[in-house]
Amino acid sequence: MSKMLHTVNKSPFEHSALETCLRYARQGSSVLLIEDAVYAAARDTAVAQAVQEALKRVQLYALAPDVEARGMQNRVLDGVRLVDYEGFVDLVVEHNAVQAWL
Amino acid sequence: MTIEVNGQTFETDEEGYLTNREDWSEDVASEMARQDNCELSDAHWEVINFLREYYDEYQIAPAVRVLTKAIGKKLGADKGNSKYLYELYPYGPAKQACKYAGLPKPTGCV
Amino acid sequence: MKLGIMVNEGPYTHQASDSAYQFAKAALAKGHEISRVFFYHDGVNNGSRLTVPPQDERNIVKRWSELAAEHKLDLVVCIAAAQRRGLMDKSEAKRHGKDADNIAPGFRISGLGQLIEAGIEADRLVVFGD
Amino acid sequence: MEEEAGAGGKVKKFLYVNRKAPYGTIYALESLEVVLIGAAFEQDVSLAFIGDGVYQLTKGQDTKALGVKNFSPAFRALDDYDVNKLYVDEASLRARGLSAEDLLVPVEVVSTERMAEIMEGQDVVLSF
Repeated sequence: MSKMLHTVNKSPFEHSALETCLRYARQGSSVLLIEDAVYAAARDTAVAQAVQEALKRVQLYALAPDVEARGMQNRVLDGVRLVDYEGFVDLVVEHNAVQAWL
Repeated sequence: MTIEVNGQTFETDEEGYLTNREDWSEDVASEMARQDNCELSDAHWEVINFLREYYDEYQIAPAVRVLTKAIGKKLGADKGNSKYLYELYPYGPAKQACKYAGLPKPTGCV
Repeated sequence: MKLGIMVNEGPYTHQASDSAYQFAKAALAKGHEISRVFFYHDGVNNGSRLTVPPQDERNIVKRWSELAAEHKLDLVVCIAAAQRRGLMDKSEAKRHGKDADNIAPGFRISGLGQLIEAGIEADRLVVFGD
Repeated sequence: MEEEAGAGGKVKKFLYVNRKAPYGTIYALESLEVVLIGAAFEQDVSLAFIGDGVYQLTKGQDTKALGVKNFSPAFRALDDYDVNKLYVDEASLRARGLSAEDLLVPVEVVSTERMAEIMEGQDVVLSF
């Protein structure tokens, strides 16, 4: 079983939540972007490089319903996996604990 | 609701807790106890004074477990048990003693 | 698996409550058990039955009540947070001498201990908030 | 303050993550309320202070002019509640021009790596 599932729900352009989360997320853990945090999954942004850097250590997911609601579905970075709510549930089950970076 | 003490009227909530902590005096505590058919002994006062000091220091009323331990430490091991506190305050040391001490009503969060 | 959910934001202002609801629905659809949903901070407002959204909007409160009825969910509103924000059930209203209560069907008001208990009993606790 | 304690036998590792400053929002206060009530359950409790959460612990808070309650003294009562694992992120302190001497209570100042390790070992993470 893998380790911690981190959830982030804030836009990286307004809050440091994702940056802080990535500082603490250990090798092999997972980060799920939900709500406004899905903007961090887009290509060609000011944070895209940091996100791609993070992908080397942690698996990043973005919640598809939130991505689609925000019209970002054609802009998602390679390597970020999309999940629906059932996929969210699976991630919770597959990890030992969940930490929300509110 | 209100409580009348020495000709002065103070506001309380529906369960008799003082609305304004500043209204507290020893006479207010005694009157609250009298209404509960309880006469405050030195032993009662020890607990009330302890609670008031604790609140002044930490801005919270201690949980019963914490109160018991702290009373034992301060007033002697024979008083640091819940049996002793419940004998003094049969309605529960948290609820009853806090009321007499003029502290906020415990929210009963467990 | 037994899942516990914590909701820290009220309905309509923040997406937290929507996310929590969709998550709960998906978990139930997958056969998991939701052992408790605990509402804290402004999240307690999810339990106000006086909420009246326009007809063309989701009814967040009603949606929780219906999910609770269908799956026997335990929806717990924190008493301390609820008292601060004016959410009451009948007995609380009576205790505080208020002339109305406003808790929605399927919700109950209880202590913070219920959150800790949910953390102990559930296999995972998932927090939704600001 | 509650009348009874509940203990179910199971002991889990609970981490409270505090990342918000006091007074601007209610999260810090209501987080502390959970910690105080939760202490009755005799779980393995740790508190983490990261980012603006470190401001919750600073000395000299005076709320008189705001007309709101200063709840910072309650952190000094945590030891009475057997809550004594307080971890403060070193980088967060430094970024805010603070050090352990500026804090109300004795804490363990930890590196990011150590904090990440502490987080990884938890069963339940409550964030506010």
